[in-house]
Amino acid sequence: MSPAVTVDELRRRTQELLKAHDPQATDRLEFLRARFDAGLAWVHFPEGLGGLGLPRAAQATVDAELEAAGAPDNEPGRIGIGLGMAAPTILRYGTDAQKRRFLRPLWTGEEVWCQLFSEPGAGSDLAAAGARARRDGDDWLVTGQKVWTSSAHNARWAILLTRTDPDVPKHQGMTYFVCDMTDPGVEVRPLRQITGEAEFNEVFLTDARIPDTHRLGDVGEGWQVAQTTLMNERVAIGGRAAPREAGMVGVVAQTWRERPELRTHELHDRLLRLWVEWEALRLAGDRLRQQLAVGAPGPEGSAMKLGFASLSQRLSALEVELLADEGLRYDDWTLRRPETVDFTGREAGYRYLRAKGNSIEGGTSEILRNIIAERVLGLPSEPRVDKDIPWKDLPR
Amino acid sequence: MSPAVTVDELRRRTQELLKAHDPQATDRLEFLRARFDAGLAWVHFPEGLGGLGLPRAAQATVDAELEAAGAPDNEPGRIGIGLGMAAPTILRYGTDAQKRRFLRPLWTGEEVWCQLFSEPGAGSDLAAAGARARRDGDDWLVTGQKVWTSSAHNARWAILLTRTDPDVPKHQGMTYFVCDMTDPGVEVRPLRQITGEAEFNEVFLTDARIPDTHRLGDVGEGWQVAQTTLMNERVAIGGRAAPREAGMVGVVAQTWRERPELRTHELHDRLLRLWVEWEALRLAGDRLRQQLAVGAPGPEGSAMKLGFASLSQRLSALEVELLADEGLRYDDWTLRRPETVDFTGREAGYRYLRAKGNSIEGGTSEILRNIIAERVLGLPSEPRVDKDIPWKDLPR
Amino acid sequence: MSLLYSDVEEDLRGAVRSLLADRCAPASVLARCETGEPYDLGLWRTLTRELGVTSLHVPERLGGQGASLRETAVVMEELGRAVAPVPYLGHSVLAVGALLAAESSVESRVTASLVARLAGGELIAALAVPLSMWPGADFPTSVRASGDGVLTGRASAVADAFAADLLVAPALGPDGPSLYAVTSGFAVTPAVSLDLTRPVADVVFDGAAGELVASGDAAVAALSSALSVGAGLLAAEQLGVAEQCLESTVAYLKERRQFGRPVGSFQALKHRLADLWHEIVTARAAARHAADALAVRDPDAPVAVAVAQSHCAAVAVHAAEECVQLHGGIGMTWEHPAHLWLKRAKADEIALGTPGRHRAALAPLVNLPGPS
Amino acid sequence: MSLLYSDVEEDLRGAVRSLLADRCAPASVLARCETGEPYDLGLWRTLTRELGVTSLHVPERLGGQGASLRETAVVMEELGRAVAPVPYLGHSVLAVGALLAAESSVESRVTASLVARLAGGELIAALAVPLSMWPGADFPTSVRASGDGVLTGRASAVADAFAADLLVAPALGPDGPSLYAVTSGFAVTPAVSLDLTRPVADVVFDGAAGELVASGDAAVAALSSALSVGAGLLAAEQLGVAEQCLESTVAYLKERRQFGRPVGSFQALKHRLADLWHEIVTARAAARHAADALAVRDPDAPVAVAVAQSHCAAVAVHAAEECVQLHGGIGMTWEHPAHLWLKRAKADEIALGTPGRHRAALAPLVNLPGPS
Repeated sequence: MSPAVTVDELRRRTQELLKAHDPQATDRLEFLRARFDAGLAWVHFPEGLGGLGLPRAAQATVDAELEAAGAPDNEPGRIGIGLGMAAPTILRYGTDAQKRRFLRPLWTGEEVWCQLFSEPGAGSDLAAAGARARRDGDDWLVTGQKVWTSSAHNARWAILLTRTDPDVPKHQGMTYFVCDMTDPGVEVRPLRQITGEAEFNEVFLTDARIPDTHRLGDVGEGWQVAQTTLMNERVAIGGRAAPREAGMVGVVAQTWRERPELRTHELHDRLLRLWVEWEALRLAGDRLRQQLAVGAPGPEGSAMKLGFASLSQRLSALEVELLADEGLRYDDWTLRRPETVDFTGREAGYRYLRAKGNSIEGGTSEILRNIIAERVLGLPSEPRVDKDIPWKDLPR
Repeated sequence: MSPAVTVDELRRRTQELLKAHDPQATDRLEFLRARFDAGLAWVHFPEGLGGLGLPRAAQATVDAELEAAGAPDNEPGRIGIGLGMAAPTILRYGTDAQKRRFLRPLWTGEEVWCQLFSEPGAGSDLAAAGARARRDGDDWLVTGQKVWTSSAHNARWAILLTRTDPDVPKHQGMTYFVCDMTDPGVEVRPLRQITGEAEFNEVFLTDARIPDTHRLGDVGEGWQVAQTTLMNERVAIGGRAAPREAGMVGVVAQTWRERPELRTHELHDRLLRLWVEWEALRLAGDRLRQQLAVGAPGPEGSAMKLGFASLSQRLSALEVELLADEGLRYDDWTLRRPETVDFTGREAGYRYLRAKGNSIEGGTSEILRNIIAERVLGLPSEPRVDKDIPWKDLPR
Repeated sequence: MSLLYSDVEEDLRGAVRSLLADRCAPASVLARCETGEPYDLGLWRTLTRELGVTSLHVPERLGGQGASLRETAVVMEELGRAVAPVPYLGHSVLAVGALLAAESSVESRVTASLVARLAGGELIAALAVPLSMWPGADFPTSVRASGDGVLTGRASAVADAFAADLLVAPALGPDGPSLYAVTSGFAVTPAVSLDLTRPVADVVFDGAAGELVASGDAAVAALSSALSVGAGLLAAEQLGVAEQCLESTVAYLKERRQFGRPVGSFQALKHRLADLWHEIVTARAAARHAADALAVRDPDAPVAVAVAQSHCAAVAVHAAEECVQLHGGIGMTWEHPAHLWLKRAKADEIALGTPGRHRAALAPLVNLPGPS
Repeated sequence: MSLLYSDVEEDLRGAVRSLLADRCAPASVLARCETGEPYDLGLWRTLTRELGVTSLHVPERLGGQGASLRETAVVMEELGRAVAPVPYLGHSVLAVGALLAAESSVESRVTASLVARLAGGELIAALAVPLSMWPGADFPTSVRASGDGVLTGRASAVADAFAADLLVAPALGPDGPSLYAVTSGFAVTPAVSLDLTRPVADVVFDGAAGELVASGDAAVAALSSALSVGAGLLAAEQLGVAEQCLESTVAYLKERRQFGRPVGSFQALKHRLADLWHEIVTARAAARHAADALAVRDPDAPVAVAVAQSHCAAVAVHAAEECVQLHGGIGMTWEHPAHLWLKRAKADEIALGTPGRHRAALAPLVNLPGPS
């Protein structure tokens, strides 16, 4: 911890907040705002922006004190994109005015954020995105289609990646904006998934108007800005702590324990194999967190997501097979729009189908393997045919 | 069968051969020569070259009659490269003089053949081979190094792929020869393998002299000629008939049956999985042969080699694990130079190590997957950086 | 034993495939599966009356075409490719399969007219056992029959029961295992099914009047035979699903571009598809072998079925999973048919015995016993 | 519980690695392994006397350094990377492990001076059980002891016995299971071993005079503890082998060119190596966890050992098999060290219990029972 603020001092400030705003007697939002203003929202953010400029690890002290006092949280599951992706990007690339405008309601959850990056023609190849932004006086007008947008129907703001210059190679002609989701040029349509529900959306932009003051980073610098967003997405996925048997393995182990009549020798060894792999992955996660705590982050985060996806898929597949008769059934195909997603929720069939997305969303497993091979192992990149061609001339 | 010669006629000719040259009373070589001259060596070859111009399938009739009469065979295991690779290439590209000179002693086994294709720097990328052939009057002088040559120390002749023009792209500057292995410019050194034995050789060529009359195909046409050789190699590997449990699966099943005390539930299901996969592969081989018999050869030959390698490796790996205590032992590390190779011979440790070569020799499994993906599935090729560059300028 | 497709079989395949191309496009299959009419009975009528798919392996003396299970297997392949919403498995393979097996026993009570009506497609039948039941499972005891053939009890997760006019129902009667034909007195409740294109349903017999078609050993043998035929021919369906998944994925990857290249030119994907193609080549041989062995009543048929079902089930699931993954985001959408194939493949893995069950059944047949 | 390597551990690693780089290059390892001196006793002396690797986890009161099994595990990693031909597993992990466990029992007969001589490297010891023996196996009965400690019998495939001056031998005495220290009266015959760099040997006791070091439950517990420590620390060795294989393959593929490109730029190979790296990341965490759990005598240690050994054994074999395959022809040659790593990985898979044995041991510990 920085010498400026000791653990004791941090506890003291937290207790002061609690004294000034008794959680039992204070409106939830009011408490969250006060917490933000006290610099106890995310202590690693700068002072005045919800933080105290401390190391990330110091947050645990604050959270523990507040939890003990029964203080409300900001429902991180509901506002994950804002917290995990928009906030670090705004912090790094935003103007002072932008930071002051956006970060407080983002953190308190008053304003939900979503992410407008992927397009039907630009998934793994995000740098090929073509949603076109054209200058119009002090504003920009954006037209294009985005996809795989969770929370779009609840969101007040979006982080948006656009094409501002089609005449230069693809990585150079992009610009990054904050987009107002209430603009009349923004239309949100639910995108139904193989699970039956519509967790994501398609977003159609038709001359959506964005003031230039809502640009993040320079014109043409959108790709670099997006890297910050994506890096934080991957860290977020790999960073969660978990006790033994947390997650999909616990669900399947539970079924195994409760249903002795379904067991076979074959499934037994398969389950044990997966249990071992999951436990090893969990330990790798622990190790990663210990590395982060001593300031030596390793590249293991990519391994976490890769392993999580593969194991979740194999475990949920095994559960459906184990259940046999019941595995032939499904709980509900009704089109719904859930606010949050629980990979281990509902029944076996749902878990099996939902897990298929784990190796696609947030970077496919194929892209992760490329990244590991090149950035971690230092293997040479493949011959590239799209680096030096103007975006508009790329074969499609 | 061609209407020209019926099965009965073929039987009659075979009985005539047997009458004129009683196998019990005739010198082995004399009998084989007589068989060749009667056109009963490989009936699908032309008349005068050991055949009768019949479909390949007609051979079975001859072989059955001869076997019943106790006639000697030409030890195909010992002369496989001559029969499977050199002969079809000579037949397709050889001059009349070459065919008459080489095919008869090749078939009778009087002259053993080997193959000088691979080089230390050109394995999967055979077209990059650099053994340099330079014109010298009516001869060529060849200098370079070849590797993975089985039978080189017994061979009288070799089929040899050389570089005659380094100034054109790699596929265009190659020429194909028959090389005299007794030439003083040819040196053969055993190449020891991970099994301890030296089944293969390195061959060093130092101004090895080859008359131009031993060239197969035109100067610069070597790559196309080599394709004929390689295609026949792959067919040969995929074409063998096999009863259930023939090969590696039978060996491991036998161990399983004889050693009940070693069995565990886990190994049981693994063995059953491999047994099923092997049986399915065997049936695919049957199906391939049925397709060939009705003249509709499919691309399944590549699948056969891919599956054979993978299953042989997994089965032999399982056997070593099953044997546990005994799996820690090996039969013999002595450097030997076997004349033939038996993948299922010797003990479990040998089989495990030898099987590792099955996915490398005769085209790696990686190259086979490329071939399947592009030629069978029609997937686009990768960007090529080496197609249009003169061979001498290729990065090495 | 021919592992190839005969010209007649290829003609049959062509006719079925071309009909399905017309009448069973993925979008229409998808549109149907959430309606109250999950089965396309119009398509079914054309398949039965014009193409005669339900009478192929029924002997001529019973009103069939006297072809064999090889031809029926070809139909299964094609219906599998299209995940066609028709009750072919339940009707032609399982229910008719049970009746034909019962009919072949010495004391058969199966009437030729009943078989003929089913073969002609006049009635739709289903076999009232859970779809997950495997050939070696114990005779079911959840339905009881009284001495005068009144059935009471239930069968859950029955394939194609929702479309059925007639149920072939195993029941425990006063004289032991029996098989009844039942046309009324049962209630069918469709279940919310993982496989949208072959929904299962729960059946309740509440004093249904059944016509006895086999009893004792003959009933046990008939049920086991039907399940064995079902498992063997399901392998053909799985082959069809796998082929569909591979072809669709290859076509998509040839077209889809990322990083300025067709995605199908990326070597890691090419190798995975080559491996999948390899699996399908072996699955095709195994499925053909099983169909042929069943067709000629080869004593080796139980081995052939166990090999085919355990292998093809896994190949179909693998193909469908790769299909979803390699389609990327689009493969996760409801609009793309990949999920229909995935759900069929996954349900088929359970249907008529999981791969593990079939391997366990194989072990004694090929003298590979487990630990004692 | 720290899963990281401390600075002290990293210093130790650096010292061992740099010594091995000097004295244990692949060519010299290969040259040695077919001679009559498969162990490099010169290197062993340097390791024991200068780096003190044999005394790390021995308590100070017994002449050791009072470090822990965590440090010993780091040495195992490095010796594994180099497949160093030294008897560290048999001596420091198994034999000393058994004596330390026996010493900790209330009625210990282990003398401090014996342990001190072993810790200092004055004598080399081995544990006279088959290398394939797993922690939960029955106490061996192939050696019998008389009332006055005379041993008769045999132990086959014993690791590092060929180098040993002293054997720690489990034997069945008149009072049941016992553990003896034996320095003479036994014959050691080296076996032709799959693992060229850790040959096993067969031991025959023909009236050998043994010194009793534990008996009854204490003997059983000491043996079991040694095997458990062995299995847990073998995971560290397996990690080292796997890392070596991956690094060597990556280096080769960066350099080797085919088709005008570095072979390492081909995506199919890149993805396989990325998967292998992922496996090694998880293996490292599991191995570290096991070493730490053993070091602090965590009650969870049996779970940690079963997880680490079953996981790391498979990862090491996979890494070595990929190493051979991706080196192509050169990986199949005797001259390239890939086969030394492959043979070590494959023998390690059997050593101290196969992965399947460890999963079976894990099942009751984590309440995942099999079918009844």
